[in-house]
Amino acid sequence: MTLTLLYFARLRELFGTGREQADLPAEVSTLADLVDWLRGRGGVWAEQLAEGRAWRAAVNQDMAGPETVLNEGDEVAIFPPVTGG
Amino acid sequence: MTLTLLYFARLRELFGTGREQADLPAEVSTLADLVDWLRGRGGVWAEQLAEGRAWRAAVNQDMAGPETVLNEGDEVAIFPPVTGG
Amino acid sequence: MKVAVQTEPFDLNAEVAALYRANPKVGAVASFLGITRDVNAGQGLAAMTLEHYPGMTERALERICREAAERWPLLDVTVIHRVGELKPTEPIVLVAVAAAHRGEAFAACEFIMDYLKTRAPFWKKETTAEGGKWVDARESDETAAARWSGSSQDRGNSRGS
Amino acid sequence: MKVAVQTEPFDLNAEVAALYRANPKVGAVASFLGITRDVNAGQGLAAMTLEHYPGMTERALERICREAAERWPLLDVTVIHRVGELKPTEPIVLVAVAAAHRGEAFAACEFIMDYLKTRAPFWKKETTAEGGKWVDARESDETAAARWSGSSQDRGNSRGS
Repeated sequence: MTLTLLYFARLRELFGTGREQADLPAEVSTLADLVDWLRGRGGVWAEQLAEGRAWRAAVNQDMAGPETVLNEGDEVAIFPPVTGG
Repeated sequence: MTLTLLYFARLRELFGTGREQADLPAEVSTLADLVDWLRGRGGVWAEQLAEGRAWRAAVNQDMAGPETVLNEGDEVAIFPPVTGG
Repeated sequence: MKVAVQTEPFDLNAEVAALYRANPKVGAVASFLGITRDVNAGQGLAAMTLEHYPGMTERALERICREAAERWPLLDVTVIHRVGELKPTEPIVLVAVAAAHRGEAFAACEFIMDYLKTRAPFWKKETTAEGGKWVDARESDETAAARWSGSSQDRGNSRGS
Repeated sequence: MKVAVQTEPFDLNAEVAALYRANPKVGAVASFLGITRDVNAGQGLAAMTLEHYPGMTERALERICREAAERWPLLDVTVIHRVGELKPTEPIVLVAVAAAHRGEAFAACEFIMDYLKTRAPFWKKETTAEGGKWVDARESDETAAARWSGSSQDRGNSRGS
């Protein structure tokens, strides 16, 4: 499964990228799986996406929870809690 | 006791005046007494200030109740419930 | 704090900017604009005439603003109320409240409007094809003002900007 | 309904007038302006930079406005949020709501702001003398948004203009 991954704000800066295409192994089917897979990259990925850290995610531009199922071509965004207004 | 009496809006129109100087008999000491005395004029006065009709009053530009004591030279305004905004 | 009763239109941009331009602590401006409605949807209301009680009106508005400033941590308040003849879709009243955070700005703005509606001596007269008619007071306005009595004093204090 | 995300300033007069000029049923416009605060009171904040998620931000704002219009009888809504670099005392966001009466206009305006603060993808970065710092989310904003869940759907429906 290939996904477009987007990162914003603090995470964009720390990850050193705002956008990537990721080819995921077959065992990744939910948002929780994806985050787990990203943590496997170690370093800032493991640190920023660790249990207990506050982050939010959207799938195809709708807010999504850990159980959200991912599909080929989805746009998945991971970002800090929002602070607009 | 001499008072300045002011009337506004519907009451001003019905009473045919917006302002008068009134010389009151000695038995008038509160706002309730004054209104009673005005009712004694009969006609629109008795009708508009009758028990159960909605009117408001201010003494020296502060909202006042029936028990408010009046003093020489006071400015007493009688008017319908307010409808600004 | 600015309180004005006037026949002329006011400039929303200028009035609101005056509340935040000079004070970098302002993070929130809540404002309310009351507009002359054409209740008959174009069929009749030609104009609205607003009468007031000069002197008492300004005092009442100032008192309402002071009460709001005692309840919430406000940075500035402006109230402008027009009198005289107003056409449909013309603004009648502006209440604008500046604060650090939005909760108190919203609460104070609504509080001031609710009190203004019941305690500031203004009276509206509608002019329609059939002639003039004084607008009746609404019981819902008394209800709205009454809800600020009692335990709601802390409303709006716990929220962010 | 108008939703915009833009770098340019907006004209409060023009935006608010667009809500009531064309519709004689509008009796109330409640609006909120969020301003860039200089939290250090002149000692440090040089600018605020706002980042957003193009596409999703507009969708989120439109959804928030639709939810408000389902809860209250609104006549029109405008939300404009700026992005990019903003100086202290510059407006960041405008939410303006037009309705027949003030209760629903106030309630919907505050509802939209509370939801915008927690569900619209914007992020603020402060630039001070010491460098850039991403602003942390406030728990009070989550609390403010949460109070609209549950039994408060009728809030603002019982009051006058």
